[in-house]
Amino acid sequence: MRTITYSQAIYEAMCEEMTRDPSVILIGEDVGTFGGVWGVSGDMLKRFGPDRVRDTPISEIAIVGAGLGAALVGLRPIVEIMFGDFLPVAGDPLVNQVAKARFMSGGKANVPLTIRVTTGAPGSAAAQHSQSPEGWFMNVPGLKIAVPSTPADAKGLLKTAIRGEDPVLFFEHKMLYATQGEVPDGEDHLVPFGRARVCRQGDAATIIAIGGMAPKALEAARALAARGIEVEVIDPRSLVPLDREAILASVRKTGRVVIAHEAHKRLGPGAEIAALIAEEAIGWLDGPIVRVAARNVPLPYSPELENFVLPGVDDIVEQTTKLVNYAL
Amino acid sequence: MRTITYSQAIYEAMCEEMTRDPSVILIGEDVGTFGGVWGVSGDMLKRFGPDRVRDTPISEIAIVGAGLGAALVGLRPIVEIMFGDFLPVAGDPLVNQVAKARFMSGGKANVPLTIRVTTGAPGSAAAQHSQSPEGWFMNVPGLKIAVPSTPADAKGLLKTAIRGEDPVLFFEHKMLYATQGEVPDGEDHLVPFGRARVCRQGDAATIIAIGGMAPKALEAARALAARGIEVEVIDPRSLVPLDREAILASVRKTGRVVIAHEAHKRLGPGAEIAALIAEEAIGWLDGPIVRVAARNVPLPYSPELENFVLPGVDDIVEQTTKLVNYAL
Amino acid sequence: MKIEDYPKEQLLELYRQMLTVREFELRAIAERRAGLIPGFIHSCVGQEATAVGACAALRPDDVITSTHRGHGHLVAKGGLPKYMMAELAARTTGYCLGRGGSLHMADFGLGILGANGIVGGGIPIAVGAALAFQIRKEPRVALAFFGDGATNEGAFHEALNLAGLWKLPVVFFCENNLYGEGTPQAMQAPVADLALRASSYAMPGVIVDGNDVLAVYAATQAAAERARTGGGPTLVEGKTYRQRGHYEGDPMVYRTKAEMEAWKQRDPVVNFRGRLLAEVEVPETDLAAIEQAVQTTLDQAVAFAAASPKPAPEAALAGVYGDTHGGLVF
Amino acid sequence: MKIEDYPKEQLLELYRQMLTVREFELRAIAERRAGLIPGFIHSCVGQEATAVGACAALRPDDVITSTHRGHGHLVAKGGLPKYMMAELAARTTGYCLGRGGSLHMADFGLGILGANGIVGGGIPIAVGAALAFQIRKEPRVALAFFGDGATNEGAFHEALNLAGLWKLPVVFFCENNLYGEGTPQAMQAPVADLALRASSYAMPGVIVDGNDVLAVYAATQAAAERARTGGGPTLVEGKTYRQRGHYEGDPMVYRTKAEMEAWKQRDPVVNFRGRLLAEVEVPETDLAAIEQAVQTTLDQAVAFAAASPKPAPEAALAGVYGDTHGGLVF
Ligand SMILES: Cc1ncc(C[n+]2csc(CCOP(=O)(O)OP(=O)(O)O)c2C)c(N)n1
Ligand SMILES: Cc1ncc(C[n+]2csc(CCOP(=O)(O)OP(=O)(O)O)c2C)c(N)n1
Ligand SMILES: [Mg+2]
Ligand SMILES: [Mg+2]
Repeated sequence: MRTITYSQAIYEAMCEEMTRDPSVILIGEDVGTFGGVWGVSGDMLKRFGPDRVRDTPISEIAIVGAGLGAALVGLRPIVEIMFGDFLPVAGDPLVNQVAKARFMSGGKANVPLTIRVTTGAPGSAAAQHSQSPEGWFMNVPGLKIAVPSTPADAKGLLKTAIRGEDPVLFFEHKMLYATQGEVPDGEDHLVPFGRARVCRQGDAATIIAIGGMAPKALEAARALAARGIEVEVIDPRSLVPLDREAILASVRKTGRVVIAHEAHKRLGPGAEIAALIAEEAIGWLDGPIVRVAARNVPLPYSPELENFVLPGVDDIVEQTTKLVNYAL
Repeated sequence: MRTITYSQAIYEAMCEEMTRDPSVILIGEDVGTFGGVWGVSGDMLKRFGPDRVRDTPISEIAIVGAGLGAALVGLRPIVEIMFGDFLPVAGDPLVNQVAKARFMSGGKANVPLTIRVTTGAPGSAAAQHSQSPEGWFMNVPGLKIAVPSTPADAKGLLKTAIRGEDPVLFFEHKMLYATQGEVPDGEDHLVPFGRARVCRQGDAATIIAIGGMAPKALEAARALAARGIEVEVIDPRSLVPLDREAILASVRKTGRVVIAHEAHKRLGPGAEIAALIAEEAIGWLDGPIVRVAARNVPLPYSPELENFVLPGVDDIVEQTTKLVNYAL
Repeated sequence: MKIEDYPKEQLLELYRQMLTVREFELRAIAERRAGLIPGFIHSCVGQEATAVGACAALRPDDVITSTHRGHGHLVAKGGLPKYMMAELAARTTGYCLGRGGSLHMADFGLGILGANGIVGGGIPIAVGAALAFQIRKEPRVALAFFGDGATNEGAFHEALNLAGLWKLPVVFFCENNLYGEGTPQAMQAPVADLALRASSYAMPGVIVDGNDVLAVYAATQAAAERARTGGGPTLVEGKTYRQRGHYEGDPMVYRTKAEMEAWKQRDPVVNFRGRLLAEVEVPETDLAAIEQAVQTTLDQAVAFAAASPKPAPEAALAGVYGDTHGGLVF
Repeated sequence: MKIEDYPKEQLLELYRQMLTVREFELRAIAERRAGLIPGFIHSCVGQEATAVGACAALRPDDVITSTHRGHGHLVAKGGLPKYMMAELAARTTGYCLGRGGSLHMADFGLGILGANGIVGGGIPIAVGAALAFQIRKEPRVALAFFGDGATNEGAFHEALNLAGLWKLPVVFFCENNLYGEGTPQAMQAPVADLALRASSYAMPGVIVDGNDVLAVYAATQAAAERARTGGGPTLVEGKTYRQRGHYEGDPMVYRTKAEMEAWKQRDPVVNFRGRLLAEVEVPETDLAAIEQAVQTTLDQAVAFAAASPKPAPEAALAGVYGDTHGGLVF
């Protein structure tokens, strides 16, 4: 085990897989000379050369579409889209091409394509650079969606994505890049999709926290513990597939659920989790299913406004406390 | 009151508003000479001339983006996107421009832009021409979303959209175009957004049915009534804003909920409705919140496969019957 | 190269393919009316020469991306009518097991990366395949078919720019049939020669008579050769005409009988047949034999489709993902 | 037109505006470091002549769309530094009430339809405004600013095609500063002169020295005139250079000191000042007075921003929609 950053974990996953398999390439805006706008690809251009690490023009449709074409003839491209906010620029290739290529062809197309994309509000970046689009493509069958919250998960899930045969939207939270964590040694540290991580055990309530909200949920859990409330914290790690069993098992144990994500509340990914629980475990619930999420307004520039719109540790603590004291 | 088709209702709404207000225009692919691929705009080119009814190139980004620009300087454009499946082609203008222009400018931009778009599976049109994207933009604050299911609602909601100051995604279900219904007379038949319609009263369960599923839910209700089960059927008419009060009131009355939509189940619009109920009315529920929706696979071409994937009257009947017999 | 300089077998093969395309379309239309085929058909009747001429310039391991009007491209790249017809009939023996239909037929073994229901959708995909060929240093070429209308989509622009920039081995083949649905090309773009758009991407733009299969072949051949030898992409524009409606059932209010008649005179299949008889003196019997064989192929294709099983409903759930991570429900 | 043929007041006004842009940027950068400004800044230092020259050719009721590098465009179109600075400082007195910040400043009264955080995002918007002007038969023009990098986006292509097709009154102004973030223009497109892309849309393409405010003015003036009189759109490319990082803090590993030095010699503000002194013999005192006035304006702008209130948190909930349908919660 070594302690490295989330950013380093992603870098290592890419480098190790590129070393292991010559069919892995990286393309995207400023991934080469610049080393990635978020610094993640660093010296990869030097290490792997301009054939396999390519700076592209500002052409998101072409980047994603070309990623698909390359995948269809046997490469395993990693495509970087700088901000999740720009995914809609490549809306058609994502929704109508990448997601559906396998199914439409009768299962014959192989689409080993990993789309790395940043998510979350980095602070006063305003409405077009702060969104959390994790849920935008959950209604589009054919895509897998990963939302790592730790360096170990980032590395292991990314390797699973790159080695897998399906298109993956891989969401990297901007505010997690600098966070540290232990990562297992070895080139085969793989984290499977659809297997949630129970970050903390407890029985007063279940907090299901996505991406950047996972560390905040843990912080909230510690604050709650100080008040004698022991909550379970679950990080789903992937939204598609979703670990239904782990979520339902915890709900059956605690009877109370808080779902936390940075995406807007209305039809954010938490809506699906809430609906799943309301469909599969209604009899186990001892209170409402609570969602702690961004308010339903675009992300504002002003720090005061932004802070008001985004969910925080306090919101989780407050909502969970209320829920634990709720009587049906 | 006259009995007209859904298609005619939309045509009339457009014509009346264009006659009433010279700032209303219609642009889109084949809306002019062809009269609309779905035949909705018919002779509007002849009636209003090529300045105000414009055939466009196949350029969805430009069409939606130009609609926004025209709206910002005072027109009230109606933009037609032929298939909802093509909305992602115009993903950026929709998500990052149209939806956010008002907020980002401090509330100063006026965006009276109506985007008419078809939805639903017309039968063996396969994965790129059969989708129901009503939910895809619910997580994007700033857009309003209308899902009319009757001629009266189609006409009245469209007029509200055109006269309003905000961008509206107006979903017209392809299989409803030929359906008939009574429409109130007069040019000021307006149906407000955010006001659900109780299509049928009952107390055994509440069926919340969106767009094309509303008539199917009524059919199911009749079948259920024949078995002695009287259900309430609610058509939300708009998803953003959503009539929370009407939905919650019905749930409090019946204690049992089925949500029906043609969109895929996973994070379809029903997930938000389920989550809302689970958050606001959990104590009133006498059973799970059931969603009847398309399965989580792309829409297949084969009629047998498609039929299996899409939700039908039978599914509503079956799920509702099960729910009514459910004991917590 | 003049017609008489081509090997006779090659000429006959071009004729056979064009005829197969033509007859496939007509048969599919008839079978749709008869109820065998459930979905829409966008026929390429009148555009056989672009499909066949372009694909004749490709090698078996080259790849194409196609369009909503793609049956001709498929046949020309080696697609078998029986699997195509079975797909149109939504059978398990079809190219996509009945899941795709007309708009999504693909055969990766034949280098057919897929028809496409999205106008312009296939262009970036071809560019990506070409990128893979370049990176792996394979002497392979990708060819993207698309219509005149598609050149007004953002995808066209971005894809051509990327290919021009990276000198990728792609041929961009624009079938300019003068209409996008009911809208004339002149109402879609302020330039009539779409080949000139190549200059924005520092690649050559070539115009050919899209109803002359040999002209199409020669132009595509040169472009493919250039691509294969590192010279980068080319935009080829074949001027042609769609003889039938945008889709079967299209009332065609947007064009005149006279225009349609004039283009019928330029029918690529009929005229090529005429040239074979007149200019290279192919015996009528050789052509008749081909015509007979094509009919047989199509009879068999229809019979194969009709006799093939319809998919079991639950089959819809398969084939969405390659990895299910231990059988998870998605 | 030679410099001596311009009215002296006009020349001084151009200088005043360019200097205001320059000093606004430097002050904003300083205030960001000092903590007044929370967000990122993409400064347009070095690109003052394109912003000022282009907007000088517009009338007050003409409109512009701008970019992530838009402060200069705003000032040039009449935006007031104090409201801009207040917006950067996220105050209620800012152009967007603190909700938009640098990337989203707009003033519809001044015809500023908005900066934009999406590369290429503003181009179709300008086209739409021009469409409205055409339909209403108003003699107004829309001008879209965008960078070299933006010309590789699909939005650029679709928007120019629509404008060329419909002969809309738009000027497309490309500020080619040789880079898109850290990627040189030559690694983004296979053509160095982006003006040549105009031919794809049947519109003229014009190249000007983007560091010469008078050249920019003249070219834009001609294009705007043409647009206003029904002649349709023009693509103007101003060759210029971004003197600072893509954003403040950019390590700039992608370019050499020598290149930056060379372009510093072509500084649009410094050189124009020199020409005013040398070629039209403006007295140094006139310039000093302007320089003093600009400093005062900016001192006042900063003071105004700093003294303005921060928004109340709940203000975030307002201004998403125009109609709330009876106060509904969305
Ligand atoms: C993105 C998108 N927009 C619109 C359509 C609807 N549509 C299908 S075919 C077509 C016309 C295409 O014209 P062209 O590219 O010239 O091809 P042709 O049909 O003439 O072969 C249109 C508008 C679509 N399928 N995809
Ligand atoms: C659609 C989209 N892709 C990528 C970005 C990230 N980005 C912001 S500015 C920029 C470079 C733009 O280059 P150019 O158009 O030349 O303008 P310049 O910055 O040089 O003024 C990039 C890639 C973005 N904001 N939007
Ligand atoms: Mg065409
Ligand atoms: Mg630039």
